[in-house]
Amino acid sequence: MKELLIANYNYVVVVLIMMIGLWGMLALKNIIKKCIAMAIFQTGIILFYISNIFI
Amino acid sequence: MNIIIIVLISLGLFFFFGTAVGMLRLPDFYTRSHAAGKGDTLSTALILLGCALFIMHEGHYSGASILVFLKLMSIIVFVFIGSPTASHAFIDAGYETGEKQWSNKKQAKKKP
Amino acid sequence: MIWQFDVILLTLVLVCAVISLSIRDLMASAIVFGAYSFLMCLVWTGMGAVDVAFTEAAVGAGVSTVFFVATIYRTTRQSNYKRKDLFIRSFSAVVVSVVALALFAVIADFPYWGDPFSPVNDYVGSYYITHTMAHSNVPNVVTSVLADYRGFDTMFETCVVFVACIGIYAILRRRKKQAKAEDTAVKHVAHDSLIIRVASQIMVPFMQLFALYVVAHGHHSPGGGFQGGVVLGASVILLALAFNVKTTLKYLSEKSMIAYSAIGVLIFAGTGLLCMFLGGNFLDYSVLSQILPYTDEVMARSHAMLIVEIGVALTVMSAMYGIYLSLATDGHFDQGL
Amino acid sequence: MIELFKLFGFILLALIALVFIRAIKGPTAIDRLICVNIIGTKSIVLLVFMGIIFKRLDMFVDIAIGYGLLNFIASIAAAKFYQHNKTLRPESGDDS
Repeated sequence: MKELLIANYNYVVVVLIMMIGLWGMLALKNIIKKCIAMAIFQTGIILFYISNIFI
Repeated sequence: MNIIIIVLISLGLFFFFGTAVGMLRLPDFYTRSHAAGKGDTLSTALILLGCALFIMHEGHYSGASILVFLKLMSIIVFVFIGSPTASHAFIDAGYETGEKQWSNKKQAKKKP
Repeated sequence: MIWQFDVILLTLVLVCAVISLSIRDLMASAIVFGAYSFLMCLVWTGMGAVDVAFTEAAVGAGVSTVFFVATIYRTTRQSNYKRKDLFIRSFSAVVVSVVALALFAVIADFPYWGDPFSPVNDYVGSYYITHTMAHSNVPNVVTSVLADYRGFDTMFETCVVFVACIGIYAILRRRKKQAKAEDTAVKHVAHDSLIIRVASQIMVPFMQLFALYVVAHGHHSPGGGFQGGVVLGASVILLALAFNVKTTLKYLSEKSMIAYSAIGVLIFAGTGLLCMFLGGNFLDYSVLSQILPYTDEVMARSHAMLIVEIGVALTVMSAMYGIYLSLATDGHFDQGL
Repeated sequence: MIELFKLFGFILLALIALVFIRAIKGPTAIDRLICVNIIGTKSIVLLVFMGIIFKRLDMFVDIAIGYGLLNFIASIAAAKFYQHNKTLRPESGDDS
């Protein structure tokens, strides 16, 4: 399990960033905070695309 | 030539180390931005100069490396114009919102 | 990517994201979000995705921080936290952790870090990489895919940018008679410091020159219509920041802003229609070789891509400018940030 | 020589983390603003280091110029905000 975590550390970070964004969008009441959370969620997804194809 | 590059970049890093420590240790907003504004621009200029020389040396002064050299010089010029102006804007904003200067409270208690 | 750099940068990015959402002061969270997108661009440049990094830097760090500041300037500064919020926060935390567990389980069978035989690299990608030079001798594959192979989608993305600008403009714009004197909690002290004004006078021409350079050389190195348009728009926003909004309106008036964004979309769709008139199908640039002087099929495609990039840059520049104006001046188009 | 630039990159990253601590701890928003400005200029330097390590600096230099300009604009916009809005610390004061 541990070496798996190190091997693709990138995907762990992708999931964490997306979860932070999702939590932000759900929990925070302030609209601007929700926009920031949405932007964080979006960068998480883009990070997922890029970390797939990196050679 | 390599020696010059190493000296330049380590000097730049040293100044940035000074800035970082200044940012952490200095007690007040004004002193911190004072440290940040100066140290930042100087260290960026030194390190970029070192990298530019390295590129010139690496590319044997060919046409392409001269172009990259000029672009790195333009970055230095932009940072030299931009960063102090930004620091001025920060301090001006700090002053506008009534940020108090730092007075050495420990001495004040001992004296009276 | 140097493995160690990547790990450190990603942990910094994670910390930045958490802080940005947890700070109560809206202004500070907008600023930390700027730092977040700067660090995120470093991660992407490290992974070789250079165009994406430039776009994220231009949009994330540069322009969206300005837009957040403009909105906070017009609304309250403080996101207050009441007792009953705790229930919503804990409930959504439970939901999010369930989703996170599901995703963590899936991580195991993602392609390993950087193996060339992962499904992503095998089928579609390799075709385009090998054939781009043959089709339209544009070295930068990203630009050729963006403008040529999927030109249709990019055209509609440009329309989306145009509609976004017009939408925000229509919502916020207030005609003279409706603009009743609302109590401005904010004291309008016209205190434009000279230093910022002089510095931006020096910086703005070089920025616009650099933006045109980014638009033009999109074929060979990172950049292209969108990034160049954002930097162009950001230079006009810098003008509006340094001087007050009235002087910038003289420089680039409200009507011309709308006209430019419309012209941009017109250029893009126009080249498409032009190809149809010349016998090819909608965005088939190779047909343009009949009118472009002494260009064969391949060169026509690269020239047409340049024209299309200019169209995109125009739309994006005026969209950024329009959105900033609508947000900062809250519709009156008189006293901005 | 390239190995040396990796070392420089590490030192730079460590120093950025140092400045980052001040960004987290900073009592008022303006301190964080200074830290973000420093991280912005230092990310230009880190970008040039990456360009050298990857030996494709002619591509990375264009982005570095872009970074420098945009960082300047974001800082000026955030700083000008305080010209009009006089409240430095939000009413409830403590930052969670």
